Amino acid sequence: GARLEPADFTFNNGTEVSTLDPATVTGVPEGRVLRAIFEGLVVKDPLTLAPQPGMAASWEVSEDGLTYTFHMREDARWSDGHPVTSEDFFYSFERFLNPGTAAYYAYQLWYVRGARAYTKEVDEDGAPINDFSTVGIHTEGPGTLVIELEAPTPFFVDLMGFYPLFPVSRRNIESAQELWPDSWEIRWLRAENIVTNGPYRVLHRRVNDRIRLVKNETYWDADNVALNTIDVLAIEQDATMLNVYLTGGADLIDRVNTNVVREMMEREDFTPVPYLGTYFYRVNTTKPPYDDVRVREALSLTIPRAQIATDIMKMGQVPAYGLVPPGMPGYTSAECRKEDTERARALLEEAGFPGGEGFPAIEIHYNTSEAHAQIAQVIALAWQRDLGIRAKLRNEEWKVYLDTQNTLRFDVSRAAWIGDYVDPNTFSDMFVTGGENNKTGWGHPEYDRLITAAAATVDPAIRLEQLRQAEELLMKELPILPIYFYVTQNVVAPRLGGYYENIQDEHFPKHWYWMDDDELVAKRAIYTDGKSLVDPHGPAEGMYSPAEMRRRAQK
Amino acid sequence: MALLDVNDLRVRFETHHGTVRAVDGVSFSLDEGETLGLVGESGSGKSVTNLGIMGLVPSPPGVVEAGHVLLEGRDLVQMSDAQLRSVRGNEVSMIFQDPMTSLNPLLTVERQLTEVLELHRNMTRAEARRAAAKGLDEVGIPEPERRLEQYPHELSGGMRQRVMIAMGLLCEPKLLLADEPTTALDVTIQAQILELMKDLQERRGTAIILVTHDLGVVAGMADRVHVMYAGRLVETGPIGSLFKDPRHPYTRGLLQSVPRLTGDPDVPLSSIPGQPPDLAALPPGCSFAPRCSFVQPTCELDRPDLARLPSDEARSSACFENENLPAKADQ
Amino acid sequence: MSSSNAKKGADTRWDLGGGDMDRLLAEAKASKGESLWNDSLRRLKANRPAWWSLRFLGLFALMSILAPLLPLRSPVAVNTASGAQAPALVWGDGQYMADVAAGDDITERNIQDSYWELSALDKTLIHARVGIFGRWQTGHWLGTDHLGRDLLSRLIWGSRTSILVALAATFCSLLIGVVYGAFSGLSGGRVDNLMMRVVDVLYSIPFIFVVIFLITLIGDYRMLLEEKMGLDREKVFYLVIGAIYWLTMARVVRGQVLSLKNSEFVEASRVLGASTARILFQHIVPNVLSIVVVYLTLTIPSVMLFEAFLSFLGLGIEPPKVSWGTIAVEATSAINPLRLFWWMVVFLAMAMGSALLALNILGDGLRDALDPRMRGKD
Amino acid sequence: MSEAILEVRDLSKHFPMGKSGWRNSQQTWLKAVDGVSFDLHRGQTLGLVGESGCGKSTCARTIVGLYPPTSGSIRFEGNDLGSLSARGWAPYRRKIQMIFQDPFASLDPRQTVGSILTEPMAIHKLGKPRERRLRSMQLLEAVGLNPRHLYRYPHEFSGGQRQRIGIARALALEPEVIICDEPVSALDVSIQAQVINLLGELQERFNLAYLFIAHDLAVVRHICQRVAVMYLGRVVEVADRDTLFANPSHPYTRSLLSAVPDVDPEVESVRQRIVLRGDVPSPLTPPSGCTFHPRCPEREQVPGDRCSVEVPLLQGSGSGDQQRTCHLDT
Amino acid sequence: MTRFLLRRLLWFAITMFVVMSVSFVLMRSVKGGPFDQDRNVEPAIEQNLKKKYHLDWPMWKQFLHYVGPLNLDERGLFGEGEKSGEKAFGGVLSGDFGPSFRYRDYTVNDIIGQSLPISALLGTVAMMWALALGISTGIASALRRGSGLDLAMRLAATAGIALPNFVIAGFLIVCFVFLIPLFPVAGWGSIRTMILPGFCLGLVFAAYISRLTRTGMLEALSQEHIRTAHAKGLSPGTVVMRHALKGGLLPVVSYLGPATAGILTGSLVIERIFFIPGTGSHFVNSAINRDYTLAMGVTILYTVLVYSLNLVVDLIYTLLDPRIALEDE
Ligand SMILES: Nc1ncnc2c1ncn2[C@@H]1O[C@H](COP(=O)(O)OP(=O)(O)OP(=O)(O)O)[C@@H](O)[C@H]1O
Ligand SMILES: Nc1ncnc2c1ncn2[C@@H]1O[C@H](COP(=O)(O)OP(=O)(O)OP(=O)(O)O)[C@@H](O)[C@H]1O
Ligand SMILES: [Mg+2]
Ligand SMILES: [Mg+2]
Repeated sequence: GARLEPADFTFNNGTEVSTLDPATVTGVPEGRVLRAIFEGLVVKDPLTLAPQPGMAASWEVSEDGLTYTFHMREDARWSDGHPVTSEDFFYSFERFLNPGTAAYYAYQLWYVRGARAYTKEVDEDGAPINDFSTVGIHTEGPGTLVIELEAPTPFFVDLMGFYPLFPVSRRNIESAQELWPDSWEIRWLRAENIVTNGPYRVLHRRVNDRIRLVKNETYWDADNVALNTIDVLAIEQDATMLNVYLTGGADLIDRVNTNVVREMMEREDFTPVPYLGTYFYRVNTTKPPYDDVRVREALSLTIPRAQIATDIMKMGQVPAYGLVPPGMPGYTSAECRKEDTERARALLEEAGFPGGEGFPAIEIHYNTSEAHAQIAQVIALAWQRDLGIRAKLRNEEWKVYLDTQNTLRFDVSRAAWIGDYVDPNTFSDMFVTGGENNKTGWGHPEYDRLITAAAATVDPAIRLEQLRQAEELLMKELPILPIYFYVTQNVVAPRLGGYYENIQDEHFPKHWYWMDDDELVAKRAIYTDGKSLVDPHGPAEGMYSPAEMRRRAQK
Repeated sequence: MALLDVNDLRVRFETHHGTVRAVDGVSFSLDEGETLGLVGESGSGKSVTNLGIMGLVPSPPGVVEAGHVLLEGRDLVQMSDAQLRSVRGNEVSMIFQDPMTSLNPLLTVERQLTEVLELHRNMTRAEARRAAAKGLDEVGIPEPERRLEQYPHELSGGMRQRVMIAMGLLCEPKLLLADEPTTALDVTIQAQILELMKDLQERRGTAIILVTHDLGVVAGMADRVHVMYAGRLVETGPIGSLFKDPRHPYTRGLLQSVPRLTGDPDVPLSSIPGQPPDLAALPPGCSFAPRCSFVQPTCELDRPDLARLPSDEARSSACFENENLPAKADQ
Repeated sequence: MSSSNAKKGADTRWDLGGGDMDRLLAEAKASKGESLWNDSLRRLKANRPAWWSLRFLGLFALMSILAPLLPLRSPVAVNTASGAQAPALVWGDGQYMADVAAGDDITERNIQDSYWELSALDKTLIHARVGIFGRWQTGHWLGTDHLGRDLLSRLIWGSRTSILVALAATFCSLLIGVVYGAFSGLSGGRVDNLMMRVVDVLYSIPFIFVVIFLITLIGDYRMLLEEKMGLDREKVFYLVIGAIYWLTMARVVRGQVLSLKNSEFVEASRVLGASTARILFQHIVPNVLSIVVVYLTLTIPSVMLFEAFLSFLGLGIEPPKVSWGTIAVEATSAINPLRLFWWMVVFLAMAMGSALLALNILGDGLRDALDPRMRGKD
Repeated sequence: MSEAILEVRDLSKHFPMGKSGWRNSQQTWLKAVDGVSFDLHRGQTLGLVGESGCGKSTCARTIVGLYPPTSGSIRFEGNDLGSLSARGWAPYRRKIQMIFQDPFASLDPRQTVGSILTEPMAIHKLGKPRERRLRSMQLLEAVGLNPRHLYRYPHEFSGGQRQRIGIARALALEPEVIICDEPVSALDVSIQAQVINLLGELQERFNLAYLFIAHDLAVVRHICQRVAVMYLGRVVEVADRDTLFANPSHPYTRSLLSAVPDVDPEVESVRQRIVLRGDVPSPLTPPSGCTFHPRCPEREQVPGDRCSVEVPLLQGSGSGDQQRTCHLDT
Repeated sequence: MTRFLLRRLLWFAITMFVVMSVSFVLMRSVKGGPFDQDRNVEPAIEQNLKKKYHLDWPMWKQFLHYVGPLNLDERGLFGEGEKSGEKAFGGVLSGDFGPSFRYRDYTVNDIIGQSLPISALLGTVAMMWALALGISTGIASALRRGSGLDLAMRLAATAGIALPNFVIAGFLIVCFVFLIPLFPVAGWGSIRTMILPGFCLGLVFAAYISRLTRTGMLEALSQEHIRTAHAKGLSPGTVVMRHALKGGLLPVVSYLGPATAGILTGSLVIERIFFIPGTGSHFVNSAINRDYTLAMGVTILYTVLVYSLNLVVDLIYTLLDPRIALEDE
């Protein structure tokens, strides 16, 4: 195609998105783009992540916490000019839950009454057996959407801002079905066809290259959108994205190789903050000797967490002694015992392996990545040295690694979990007996009980206490060995405004703007912490939204 | 002044088995329009002599040790490469012994023929092509136009040889070094080609060094004959007297070995007894001594020089026993 | 025909009259008899650069085989706190094994901790090393990598893998590639056609599937393979590389054979009644050998690259074992505009470059040595 | 006369020519050998002469099985060789040998003379290695080379020396029939005499048969008992040596004989040559009728255009078993 | 000629079939599927996904469906047949490679259509430069055999072959982007963006070609007919260019077939480092992602490339070397 002018802002997404269809996406990179082009019923505050009105101007929750009523925004428009109505959400949710769509995240709506059954129960051809009317979603006129839940779900409103639940345009899909009966599923998503309702729309796409977004003038809040064009790059190579950033080709990149962290930490454009993720090792509790909790604890007690966090990761990661990362409001994580080699040796001896004698060689599984390899090596050395256990490294290619975990053919396997929402539950419910993501073979009736009880509890304090008890149990049993908590790794051009590091590492292009020199100087005066100043990127005169421009003009 | 003056040419090859003195002090001169027959044992250095004149001795392992090769007074050995190139193929051309490997298998006959003309005669491609076709025609190749488009492997051995000859004659050189040009040919074609060479010689005054084993050809073509043995000239002289009364025992043996149409076919051919010498380990004396039937004690100690025969000023021979040899008829 | 001659001169019917057997025998003794191989070896020796390259490579191989004997640091001893250190001219210290193993003695256990599973020979060598050098070990002469591991030691230990990979590929290329290609070319016709089509198919199947397939396969049967057959992932890895790298060789050889088999000397041999095998091994193989050698010197570096590439994808050698490929991959982030960890790349490049250049020169020398016509040239 | 050891009947070898196929797609045939018949008897030498390119080498190569014949038969002691497979050939390899025309190409550049010469013995498992080596030294001596050259490579020899290596190789197996493709044309006369004498001597002692291809008619006259003259793929005359040289009956033979140069410069300067008119025709497009007719000096003596229309058959003419293909009256 | 081409075509068809079936089986026997993710979903949802893409079928049925001789499924691979009411996926035989599993907004045809021209352009740049550099240094090195120049060029060639191109690319970027800002660091578009990646990609090939040229030229220069050419008085340049080069380049020519296929498809590392949306990365990534359709698509593409390039090379070969007959194949 014709050459594109450089965009106002370019960020690297780390990989090519698998699709722009909100219903079928799975990953973080897709979320970054979807947040720019679609908008759910609610949006999140860029700093606190608290739900704010989005497509719904307001909402109510019934007393019992089971019925949510959303009132649609009057001026909400699709990029083709049509209004966004509750019908659109109804259509989108139906499509999302329909087994034929095969939406990966469909379970996120299973809090809704009847939704689980609707998705799960299918006939021969894979079509749903139940009628959609059995699902607790209905409209009351174009302006109102009512959703009934199975049980009170305190984070349900937050969920409505989760990108898989963004709406799609019915007209968009149906006209594609008409025009291209045999390839509509792909055609409606083409840059020239897709209809969106967010602050941006898609102008151009090329696989493994870039997505060009332009400001959507029909967006209800277009007046507050500053940047006219945004490029989303799909650079996968750490070194390349850093180079591109350093030469001004990108204004925001999403990760930094651990080997250059020392240098990056000195710079003003790199300020990691805690992130809602935990790095841990799964232990295969179905396989002796790992079925013995003493063995697991011995292993946990000898992991050099501080060394890993400070010498390998180097970005201020926090050594983890629990599953749930810090930063959950009102929740203090339960912790396992800190490193203690003496105790570890004693435990191992108790378990029948004095000095590691007779202990089978332990295999550490991990998928290909330099950091994983480094961590595994440090841990292996520590176990060898402190416990006298022979440790071997098993590097596996991603999909094989997944399979090995799923089929429990490992001793110890590297793992990580990123929270979907800011609630301990997003971590804790992983380890219920037989949970899909448990993958340790571990199960404990008491744990299951606590998790189920918490799900039914309305009082947040009690609920959090139940979750904490569950975590405590988990940390005593140690089917997983926590290692460290994540931090964000974004490198951001200093001139970028409206951008805030937050615990979910979610960012909202809608709010982004370029500061002018004055504002930049003012910001630097507050934030630099003695870090070195770098090329701020962006126009010296800044780039502000029309509303802001007016405001400034008035001043 | 002679057209070509070769003075004490020495070429040796440094091999693992020792130093091979392939050409060991050869001197002769050649006038315009003259034909010199170079005969001798196979491996006696005839081809290397020719290569030495052209400055094409493969180096390494070959080393041109000493000597001058004066072409119209210009020393080819001392010439710069560029000067030498304007001589090669133009004033002096060479017909190689082995037609199969001497032609480039990847180029058409045309390309190989025309490039000399383009280079030395400044012809256009079309002119050169016509001239090349004529050249092929002259050496008796039928359908020359068609043959021009063929590749060497598509021709028979004889035809390849004729292509080589045509190549050598195209520029009508002053000096033609023909290394066994007709060995692969049948007698009718041979006659035709010899005719052609004579013709050229008459028209242009080309001097020819004709290396061949066919003494009949020498008899028919050459004005003078040089006989080589083990890297040295052992006898030189005008064709008539030399063939009639060879004064060197080797020449004698050689001539007696020639099968003739008129001879008695049932009598075994006479040949020289013994083995040719190893050039890497020549005996100190006359290198022919071990095989010579007239050998004297001095022969094994000293090496005889090529010296004029007192009886005939035009001839020389390298033998201590020159004058003592019985007349040929006596044998 | 005299009876004495009949005894001496094979079972011949003809008496060629060259009768004097004693003289011939004397001559036979006098002349230096050499086969093409001896002769080639002598010519190789005469070729100074090639001979030096051979010595260099020999020394190199010796060094990597004897790596355990050298007073090197442990290639896996990490020092995360120090991180990447630039080369320093520190003579050494007496810390050997202390930075890895818990105990102080050179026990089986500690050796294991300081390296990985080592063969009995390697362990013996380590004991010998301790006998010779005690606890002394070199300083970080070539610097350390991001985990603070000693680069010198890693380079030397890593060369073992790389040499093995190269050997595997060479071996397979020679054994499968040359024989297959020569046989195919010599047979001609349908057989040739079929054999070459098989090569085409193998060529067209993306190697990555094969590699992933095999790697997962051994994942499944790891127990069986490792315990029963002694095949670990590394060995399978060599097999895979061998299986991929003979293809080009087969093609090249076949091409040469096609043109050789119509040459007159092969025809002459056929007229003598030589069997196909004989023609193959006596005439064709020696004549293709020089091109084979040249291709080998091209194959070896590309195999090493391939190993690096597989490591890049995480399908290669598993840490803590080292190979030049893994060192290269680890050094990818060493070159960046923020800070140049030049030593991580430069020494690797030097090691690879010098080894491969020597290989290259040796290859050329071998080619010349194998060609009698080249005698005396450069 | 003894039995015929080798009978060649109507032998033809045609080469497909549409090779550079994507320029001209039509398949044409080059009739290199076209219906050649002759007998070779034990203890006899049959000379094969003819101009270059007339198919002599092709004929020889077909006989030793390097080319499959297009048609015709080659019988060795009554067994047809033309249809044999490589394995079938094995027992005959010791009996039929060939000396190749090109001394440069027919020696493996990577073998020493020693291994070139011991190879045939090794193939047929004759003697022990040491014996083989001695034997090859004998062979070298027999062909006039220094036995010390055993460990040299072919490229270190001059053309004539290489030719002799080729001869020695063919002799190593002590065959019954040797196909000699211009074995002496690269040799100097004294060596040539030596080799010819050697061949003659061997023939006498071991009753060998030679098919002797040569250009040099004087040599042919010396060694051959019978001579066949080829022209453009066909035999135009066969006769006993004496008959042929004394009384050539085909015009081509006559011109051939008249072109032989003589060593005696005086004889040579007065020699009368029959000069052939016209060009040598191409084997791709041979002339009609008698292929020699466009160049025949005696064509006028045949009435009408018989020569250009009718293909003359090989038939007896004149004395004894002289045969020729010509329409001329005897 | 026509017969030759027809025969080649037939063999191509057979080869293609074998390659396809072997790759198909290999790929699906490998652990893991296209939809496996870090976080598992309920089996029911996974089942829906598999059903939608027919991954629940037995392998033979999937293969037939993929090849497309049988329309096994009236609903088509795109599913939701009741809505579209038409056959969706025609199978490979109809030129349809199906939708990609990893890049779900694209068909395999889209992906190849977008990336192949880029790879072709990059490949051409790389090949041109590899040929120019390789041949010239190869010749120079052969002519100055044993000299310092020769050694230097061989050293460079060895370095080119031996050093992984991610290392070389890294150095070049530091030098020519950061120290001397001449080129953009990554991306694809203008001529300037092609120079560095083209250089890096071509380097290995240039090194190979240089090596092969050197060897071939040495061989060619030792032929006897070179002496004839010198005897004609041709300048050394003409001798080399006209008489030796053609023969000396024969090994290079036969290398060009696989090399060109390699340059088009083997650019994974360069594409990653220079962030170029070419085909190379799909060769490895599709296998790693278990993107069955894309992997099959690139396999087929590769086979076609290898085959047609080898055909072209064979034809060039017969042009260069008249002794080789096409029928010999
Ligand atoms: N490249 C070489 N290396 C070593 N020795 C050589 C080389 N070329 C020629 N010779 C030796 O030089 C001597 C002379 O060879 P030359 O080719 O001149 O012989 P010739 O007289 O032409 O013989 P012929 O008539 O057989 O062609 C021979 O003994 C040969 O062995
Ligand atoms: N392999 C081949 N393919 C095609 N044509 C060939 C082949 N071999 C020979 N010819 C042709 O067959 C004809 C006879 O060739 P042959 O070599 O038999 O001639 P010859 O009589 O031996 O000639 P010379 O005396 O020159 O050696 C020639 O026209 C030649 O071009
Ligand atoms: Mg000669
Ligand atoms: Mg012939």
